[in-house]
Amino acid sequence: MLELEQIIRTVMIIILSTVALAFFGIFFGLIYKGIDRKISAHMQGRIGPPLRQPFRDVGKLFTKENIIPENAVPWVFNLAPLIGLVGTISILLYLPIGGFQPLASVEGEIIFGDLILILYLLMIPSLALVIGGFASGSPYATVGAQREMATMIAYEFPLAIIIITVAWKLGSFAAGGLGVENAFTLTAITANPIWNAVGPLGLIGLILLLIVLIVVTPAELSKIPFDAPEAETEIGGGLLVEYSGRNLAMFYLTDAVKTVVMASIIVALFFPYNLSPLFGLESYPAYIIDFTFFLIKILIIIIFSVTLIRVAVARLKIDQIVYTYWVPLTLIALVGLICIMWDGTMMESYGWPKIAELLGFI
Amino acid sequence: MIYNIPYIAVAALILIGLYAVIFKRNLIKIVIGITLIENGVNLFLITLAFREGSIAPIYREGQNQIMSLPVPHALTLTSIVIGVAVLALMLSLIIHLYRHYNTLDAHKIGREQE
Amino acid sequence: MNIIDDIILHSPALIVAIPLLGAFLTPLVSKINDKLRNIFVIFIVLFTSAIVLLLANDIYLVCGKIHTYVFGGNAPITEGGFAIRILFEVDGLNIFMALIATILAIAGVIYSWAFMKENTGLDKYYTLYLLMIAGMYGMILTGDMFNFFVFLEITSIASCALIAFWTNKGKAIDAGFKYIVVSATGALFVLFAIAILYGQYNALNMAVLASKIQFSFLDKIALVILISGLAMKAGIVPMHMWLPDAYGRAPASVTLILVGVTQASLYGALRMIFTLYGGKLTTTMNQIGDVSIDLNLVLGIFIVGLALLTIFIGVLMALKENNFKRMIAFAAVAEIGYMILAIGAALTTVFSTNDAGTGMMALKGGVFHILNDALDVGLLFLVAGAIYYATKETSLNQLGGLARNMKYTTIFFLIGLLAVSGMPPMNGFASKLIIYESTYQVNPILSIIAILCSILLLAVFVKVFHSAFLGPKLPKFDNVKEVPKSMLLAMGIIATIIIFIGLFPDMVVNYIVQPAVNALTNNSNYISNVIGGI
Amino acid sequence: MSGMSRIVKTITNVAFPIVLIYGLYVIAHGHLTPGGGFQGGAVVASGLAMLLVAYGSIWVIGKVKEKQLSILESIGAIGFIGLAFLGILMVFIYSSFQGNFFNNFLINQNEIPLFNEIGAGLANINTAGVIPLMNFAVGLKVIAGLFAIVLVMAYATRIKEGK
Repeated sequence: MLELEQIIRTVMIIILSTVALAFFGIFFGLIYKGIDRKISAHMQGRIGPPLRQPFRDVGKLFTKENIIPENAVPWVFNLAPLIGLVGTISILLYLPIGGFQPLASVEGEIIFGDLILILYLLMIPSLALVIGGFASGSPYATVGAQREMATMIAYEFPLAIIIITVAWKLGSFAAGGLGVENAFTLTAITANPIWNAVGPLGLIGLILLLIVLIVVTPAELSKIPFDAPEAETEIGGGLLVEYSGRNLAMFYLTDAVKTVVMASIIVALFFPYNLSPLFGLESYPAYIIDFTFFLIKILIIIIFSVTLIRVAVARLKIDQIVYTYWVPLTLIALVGLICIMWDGTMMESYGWPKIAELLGFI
Repeated sequence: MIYNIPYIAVAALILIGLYAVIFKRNLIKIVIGITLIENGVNLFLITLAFREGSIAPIYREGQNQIMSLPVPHALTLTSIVIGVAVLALMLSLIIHLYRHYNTLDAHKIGREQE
Repeated sequence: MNIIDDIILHSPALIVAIPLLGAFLTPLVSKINDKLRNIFVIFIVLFTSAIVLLLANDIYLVCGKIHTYVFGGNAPITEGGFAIRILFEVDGLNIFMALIATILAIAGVIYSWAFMKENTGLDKYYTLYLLMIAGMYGMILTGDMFNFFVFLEITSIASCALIAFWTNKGKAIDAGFKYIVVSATGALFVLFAIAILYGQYNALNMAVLASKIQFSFLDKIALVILISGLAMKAGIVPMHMWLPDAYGRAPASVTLILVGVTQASLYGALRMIFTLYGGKLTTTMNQIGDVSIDLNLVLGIFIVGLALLTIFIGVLMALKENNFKRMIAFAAVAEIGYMILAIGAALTTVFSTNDAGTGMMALKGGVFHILNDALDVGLLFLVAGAIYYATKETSLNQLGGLARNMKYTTIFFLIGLLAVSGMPPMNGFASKLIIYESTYQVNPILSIIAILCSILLLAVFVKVFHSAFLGPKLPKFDNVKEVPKSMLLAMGIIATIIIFIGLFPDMVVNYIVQPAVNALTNNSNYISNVIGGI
Repeated sequence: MSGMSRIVKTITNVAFPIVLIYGLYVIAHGHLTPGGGFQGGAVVASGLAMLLVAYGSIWVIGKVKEKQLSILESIGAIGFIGLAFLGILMVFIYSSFQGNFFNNFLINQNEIPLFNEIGAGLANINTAGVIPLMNFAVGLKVIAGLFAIVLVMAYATRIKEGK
């Protein structure tokens, strides 16, 4: 009977922590949305709405009527927002939050929390948006959905290059790689910061990759200048034009959570450092300080990759978006990849040192 | 050298057959090409079976003599059987195609809009 | 000795013989009653499947077990040490492929009941159908080169006749003709290679050949001819021309089995490369001037190149295609590319001593993907067939708004869409993940292209989903109804398996895929099972 | 296709039985001499095709239906597979029997008197167990199958001419 009890306890813990994670995602997502709006308002010389404005928006939307347009396919139309929200929250399970390991990782056998899994899971909210848009049956929504699809294909190329490159650097045995096992898991990536593995040439490559990733983020989140799918002024909200009430609120929440998710991925890939080892803290104080530091890192990334770009630039046309990602950014990412590959060769054949060794970190 | 002539014939048959299959536009010629390849392969098998001074593998006749290998003969026979089936199938398809399109030109077949 | 043991003992023969017997009984049974014939055919297929499952259970019970069955005698090798008897040798890989064939056969037969109901000449249809299934099982289970060729041709002839089954359509006959030309040529290539090997080693049995093979110059030629012949049958670019036509024009239930036949050809290539030549590929170097070239690596890189080409062309052609079934067919071409990408990547490393782990993993992904691709593409074809059944329309420009009337079909399409484009939590993701995470070791670019093409595939199918199922109501489809239950059941079976594999990929990999990979990489076991006696 | 001239018909009348007998001989001696079910069947079928050419497809179709041929073909195939199956199923008759699919259960079986007494010689007709029987089955299948193919093709071209 003890085993049964244990199983029940494990299941309860998993359910509870999932709920907690969902709350965490939604709460901080909305807060970051508020901060984002506040900062952009200040940058434009406005006062801006208060921080809790997003909460109010969501609350209001939930009380409104849920209208299903005549041309829509009702069951697909209603299912899409739910899938989007669930899909986004499920990504959180695979991400290391602060000092905590990913929830879905099993002790001993860490095959979860996989980068490619996350890459694909990130597509689910976009896919839900696309299918929801197509299911609305409105021409604006159809145009928006097609644009979203095009954007998705566009940014997925550089994103794939970044992810494969990082994992290759960590996982491969050849060319100066670390030979880390399960190099695609976030657990392995956070345990072995990528900066430690590169030499001077690789450093340039990594910085290029980081820049590309930061430019990919607004497209992933459908923010200006890559928000052609939604484009209020042009196609009246695009994908979301027919959505209202609860469904719209769910898409709003999806967007908020996705912001946190994207920022957490950047943190995990490029800034996996924690403060607690620095102060020699353990147990609860360490959790608290790491978590706070994590929130700050996310905030900085959001400000850089969302707010600043969003305020500074105007919206691109869809063909410009596709061009941007397929030509310049892909080229930059490829240059980064080549730099990192050469870096390995240099280390192997000419004995170039690693940057971290030079600075005495490792 | 004289024993290599069958192999040269095999290569020639197969290459001519391939040429017909790839470059000819007439469906009947394509079928002829496939038959040529098949004959080439069959000839190859028969050639493998041959031993100098051997007789046909008939049990009663050849108890104390050298027989040519019976296994490749059996393989060739099977191959011929299959070839007949394939040939019949292809020709009947050609009949159908001709009835649909009134032509045997491979470039004019199956191009209609639906 | 009880009857179950008896059946297991004779199972390799029964798996092929029962559909064959059923095929020839079908014309007689259909003289009595049409419904009886359908039940009879379904019974035959289910009975065969039961035997396959029994055999599978028997093989998976003992690690590395190989079930050898000798036709017409008791010992694999006669007194003189001359292996002339036909052998069926069933190891982990064979039974893995047989399980795939089983799933496809069950779904196809159940699907046919309603799908083909309005056609005439169904006794011939079912005869050929069972013949095709028997040929597919034969190709998969046989351990004899020439027998492999015979079953290859049986399958080709049956499937060609079935592709051209709708003889009132010119394009269907054209597709059938193309198919028979390509597959006859491919099969003759295979026979030619078999003849070359026979001429050198005086054996047709795969295990005996594998033990004798020297990797001489002629053997290399034979390998190239074998691979090109089987590649024609498997639809690898640049020999893929027949595939979209054949897949697109055949009745959907036939296409399903055709997918299995394509996989069986791919299995043949795997068997030839790994088991027949595997022992020699490990150490083969070729001296050209001062440089020694690892032929194993050359072969692997060549296959990887073909694979990238296949993926690219499949995806790009799918992007611009307007016919529902042809589009799925091009996606199937791309999926084949994924398998051979993994196989090629595996070949470059699996036999090397220091980095065999990557190769094993890539091979695992490739073999696993054979299963997943058969299920995913099969399901999509069944859905396309269902749409054709309901609307008599295959052009995407003419379709629209079907999600309202055909709810279950829509859900099945959605499952197939996610699976074929490798989205979690479907099975396609599980195998593609393994492929990405192993091929990147060979070169990161491979993984990047694979991911990109998989996402393009997703875009293709979302477009299909939009234009066929969503969008405004079309007045001409007001009366469209959901397809009959038997078709839904067939799609449901495949969809359930897809989701099951997607949720528990570990289980499938450990219990089914791993034995197959072990069987591939360890050919000495295969050889010693036959010639261990002498 | 209508029939050909009287000369052709007469020659066919003479040649047909000879071809038929020769084909049947090849089938019956398949296990002893080169040949067998397929070759003999093909010979017989070519004789039938000769009949078809001489008398025309309409006349032949009046005598033989394609459906009957397909039944004959099925019977031939079932006979072949059935004999192969008997290799396994013999277990139920002789408990001591250990057989496989395609096992030649008639050879060296003392239990069946017919196949024990005759055929002591080296190349007698019944020395090969089930192989002659299988040859008969294959011969039947090939005769029916090939003739059906020729018949259907002749019939198909007839329709074309009528169009």
